[in-house]
Amino acid sequence: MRREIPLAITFLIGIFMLVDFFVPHHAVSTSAEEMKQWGTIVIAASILLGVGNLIRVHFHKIRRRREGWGYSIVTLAIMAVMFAFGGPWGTVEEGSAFNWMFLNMQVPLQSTMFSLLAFFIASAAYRAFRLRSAEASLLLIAAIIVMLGRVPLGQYLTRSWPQAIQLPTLTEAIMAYPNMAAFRGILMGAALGVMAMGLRIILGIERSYLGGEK
Amino acid sequence: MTFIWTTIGALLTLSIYSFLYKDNPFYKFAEHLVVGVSAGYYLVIYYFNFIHPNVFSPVFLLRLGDEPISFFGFHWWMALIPGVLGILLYTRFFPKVAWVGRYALAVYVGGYAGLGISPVMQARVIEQLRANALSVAGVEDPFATMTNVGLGVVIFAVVAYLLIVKRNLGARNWLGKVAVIVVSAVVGYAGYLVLTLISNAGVVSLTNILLVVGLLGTLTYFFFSMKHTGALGGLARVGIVFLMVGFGASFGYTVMSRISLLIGRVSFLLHDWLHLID
Amino acid sequence: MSWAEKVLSIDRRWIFLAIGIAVTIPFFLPLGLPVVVTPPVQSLYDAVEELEPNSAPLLLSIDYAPATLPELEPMSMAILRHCFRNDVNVVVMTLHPAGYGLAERALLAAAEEHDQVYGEDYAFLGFQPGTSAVILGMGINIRNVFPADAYGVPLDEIPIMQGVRNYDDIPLVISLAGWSAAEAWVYYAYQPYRQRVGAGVTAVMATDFYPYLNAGQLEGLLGGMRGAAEYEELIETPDQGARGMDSQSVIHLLIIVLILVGNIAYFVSRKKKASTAGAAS
Amino acid sequence: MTMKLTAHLTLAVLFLAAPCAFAQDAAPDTTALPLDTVPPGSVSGLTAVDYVDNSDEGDRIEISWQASPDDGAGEGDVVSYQLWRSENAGADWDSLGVAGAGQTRYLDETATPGTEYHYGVAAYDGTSYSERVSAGPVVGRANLFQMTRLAVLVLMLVFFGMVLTFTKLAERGADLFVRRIPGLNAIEEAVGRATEMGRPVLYVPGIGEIDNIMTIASLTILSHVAKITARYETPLIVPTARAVVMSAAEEVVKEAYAEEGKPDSYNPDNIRYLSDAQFAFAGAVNGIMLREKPAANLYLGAFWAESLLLAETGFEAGAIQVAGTAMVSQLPFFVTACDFTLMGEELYAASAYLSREPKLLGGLKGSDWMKVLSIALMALGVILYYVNQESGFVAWFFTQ
Repeated sequence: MRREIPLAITFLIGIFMLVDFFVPHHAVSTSAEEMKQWGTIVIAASILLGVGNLIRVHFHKIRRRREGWGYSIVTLAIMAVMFAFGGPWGTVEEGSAFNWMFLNMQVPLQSTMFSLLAFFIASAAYRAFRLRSAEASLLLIAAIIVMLGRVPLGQYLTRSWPQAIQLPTLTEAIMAYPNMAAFRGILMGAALGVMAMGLRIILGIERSYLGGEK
Repeated sequence: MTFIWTTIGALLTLSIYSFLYKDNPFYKFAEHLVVGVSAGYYLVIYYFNFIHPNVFSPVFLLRLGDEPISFFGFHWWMALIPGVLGILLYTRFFPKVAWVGRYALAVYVGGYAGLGISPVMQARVIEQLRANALSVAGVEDPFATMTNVGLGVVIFAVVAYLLIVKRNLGARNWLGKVAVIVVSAVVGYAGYLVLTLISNAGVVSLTNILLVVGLLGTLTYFFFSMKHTGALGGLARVGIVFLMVGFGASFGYTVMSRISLLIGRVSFLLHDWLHLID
Repeated sequence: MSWAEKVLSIDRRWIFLAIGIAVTIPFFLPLGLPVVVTPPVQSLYDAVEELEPNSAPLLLSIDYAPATLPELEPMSMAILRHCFRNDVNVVVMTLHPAGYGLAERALLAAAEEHDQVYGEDYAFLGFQPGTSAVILGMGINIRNVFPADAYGVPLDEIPIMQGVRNYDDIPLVISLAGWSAAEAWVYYAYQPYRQRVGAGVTAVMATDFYPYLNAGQLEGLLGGMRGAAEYEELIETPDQGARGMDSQSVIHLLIIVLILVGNIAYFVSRKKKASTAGAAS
Repeated sequence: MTMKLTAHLTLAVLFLAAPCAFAQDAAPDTTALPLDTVPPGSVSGLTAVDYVDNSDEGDRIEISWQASPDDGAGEGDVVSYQLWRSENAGADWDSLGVAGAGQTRYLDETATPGTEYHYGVAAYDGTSYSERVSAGPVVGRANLFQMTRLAVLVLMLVFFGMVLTFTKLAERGADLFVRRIPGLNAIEEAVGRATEMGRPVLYVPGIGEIDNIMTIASLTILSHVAKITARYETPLIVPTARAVVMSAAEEVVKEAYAEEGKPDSYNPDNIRYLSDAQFAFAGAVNGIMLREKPAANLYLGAFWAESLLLAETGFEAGAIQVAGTAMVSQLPFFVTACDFTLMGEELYAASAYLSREPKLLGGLKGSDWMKVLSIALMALGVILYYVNQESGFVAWFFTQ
């Protein structure tokens, strides 16, 4: 029972959403619309689960004085402060403390973390792009052409060549043909994988995500 | 006030960059800070933007006798369903009723699995097939005239290499190899021109043929039901060639985006914080 | 250890340092290389250029989060400037929970530059969660999803929103996103409603969008900072996008030089190994 | 879509033009301009059909026609089309609306479901109307099927049929060949090496939500990996970016440890929710890699830009890395920075392959033959295009 009922629910809702795509009748589409909202709300409600786990892990670390427990205090304290500011004094309004903390702590930290990629992409390129084999050389040549063709410098270097072999043209051609063909292949293959998996979920064949076999 | 906040932002930025040298207390501090800040942020945002307006307001305000607040245009009590489903997620802390939490997951995963299937079929399979076929039919091809000659020669040279030279000629026969490649490129290209002239649909674009061969090769690479030997193996190899060119190209294409981010941060440090540039 | 082996086993922190220096220099010594406009950008520009002034609004969905700000904010600024310069009405919304402040900031900045009036020339709907549901819902009636604007004013009281019911009354939607939101617009606005959709995405995502562009599911596409720079070129207002392109040129060149040096070192060291091996046997 | 807009504009133009017309009427014989007394040519091919939209309430009828010969050609003086509607088989015409010159379609959004209507259209040149052409009857209904999506339905059913057939075959014990997926053994090797070195295994299930099919495929693989780590008592760290994924991962790992008879080795502190924020998550995982020094990093699931941040840091920390994702844009980075990468569909195939459950293989075989069918369809479309551009299949395949 404990397993059958959830699987039956999965089946019914899955089929209903699947059918919604083909049935334009407003009764179906409005109910499907409604159910989509449920999903977002369930996800929003789950956030406490995550935060609870975060608190537990860091709390254990502090209590057992494990290495780096001081930093755990930072995490828990700043979370509490952020939450306290966010609750009573408004969230995203311009000028609220919550907004200030968001704009001046979360934004710079996240975007700086993201920008580390500029360095990593250079080191990865340096390390990986070697003419070791035929395939590796294709990777390298395509990368170099596109890298040059993307920037004004590439345009500048080949400005007097015939249009057909100027770097920006070549770049566009590589992106539009070999790249597109390859990615379309991956896209189609992956789409079939998604559909097969979706069918398995709806039919209850795939159920590892529910956990607990019993 | 602004300067203080900007300075905090700048110091945190520098703390993250210190990671490039090595892991250090500044980075650890920044890392733990950002985890805490974002946890608090999402807690607040999820509550005030999702739960409060969509569950609490419709359910409780109505009971207090206020004007009914619609739940996306539906009866207020509909809001109870996701509310209850959300609460069910927490039954996992009570082992005896933990299984009830699966209902919430079942609704969510089942719904989205069903929702995803048909649009994926339409947008990722049918539309892509159609677009590929359209290109082959030469309906639209901005590059056809520009790159056709060059690409045509290259394609036929590669085909000649793969089919004739690689299999039949010894390692040292350089002159023979070059001759075969040149001759087959010329003959192949001439044949292509004849084909174009007799076809009733106008110019068959070679670049578009690349799309077909590439798609065919890539799909073959992802064909799991047979061993990749013989002709199938050859096609799969063509697929790998396309995949590698594609990966190289998108790697190169991405560099720009990543540098953009760094430019954004450097601009923040030099302009917003230090006012060194305008 | 030969020089080639040294080069091959170089501490990657030297590469990091080189990148850091290379990105900073153009801020002080601009190169000013010209930007060439590519067809996907041109077609998006044309689609915006064709919009009727003071008529049905452009719906701009500013769906980016802070992380992709440097690439996508120049796009919002360029598109908003373009619209406001042509007196095209603009309605802005966001599908990303962190996008609210960023969308508002870009909109207000551009509106102030062009002396536009809230409600008469532009409106801000704010944020609604549930990406696909929001997009689909707006196809039936925008008011179901956004009963009021971001400031709580009912849509019917906003002059430019009067008579705007669903996608039938919106000539063009542009989504600027660093995640799958732009794709969602294709799936849930173009596919079911045939709503014309344009997109601005990060350079890395642009690759994924070529198939949609090619299949006619997208009107036009801005890819990364370069896309923004091209758009700036088209509206003749060079700004953040254009400035960034110089740094881009320098770093791209640097990475290519690094790859070449790495390969030369690789071949030299392999040759040496081969010849010493030969001597030993 | 631009229809209504054009209709509004036309109305505006007519409104503005009215005073001029009036002025002309007031002074009929002083101008040399002859009044246009020739009515424009009438429209042809008028059709009125029940319009099917995504939330169909049966209140929309789509009217379309071929332009008047004087619209943009001939005399070129058509300014608009007037539309009428009748509930009474062509009598009692009520004015319905106006479509601008050049328009050949109008959407009546005010129909009462279930009522029979006739529609009439006439071209207007500013002074006179053409003959009214009518069509009907037509009834607006809330439809139960979207005909334009028939192809999607058919192909989907064909696909499902193949999947289910192969699943049935597998259940009956038919020997379904599936070739080895390169890189799959790498997962087991990586875990094995971590065990030898006495260091933990890091398993990142991506940052997708649980509704993402990649995440679900990843959880299936996680269950397999957890069984191996349980067997060897190697710590398994699973950082997640979504609370629901965390709780699902907890279930999966706990379950795997129980199945291997090692429920006590399961450490709940190792299944961690870090942050919903993408780069806060990436930063924290980087911290785990440097401080807890896992010897094997497995990245399987939906990844966005954090892919290279993780893979480069992991490389620098000296771990064996295996990645798998169907995110096309991130594959190049995993391919360059990891030891093995499961590309696209291989991720889904891997989850079926690893479980060795015959039922799951059905999906894989079904996908394979769907690929063959897709290619055949495309080839057919292209060949028919070159043979006969007018054929029905070509028209269907290349339009919409």
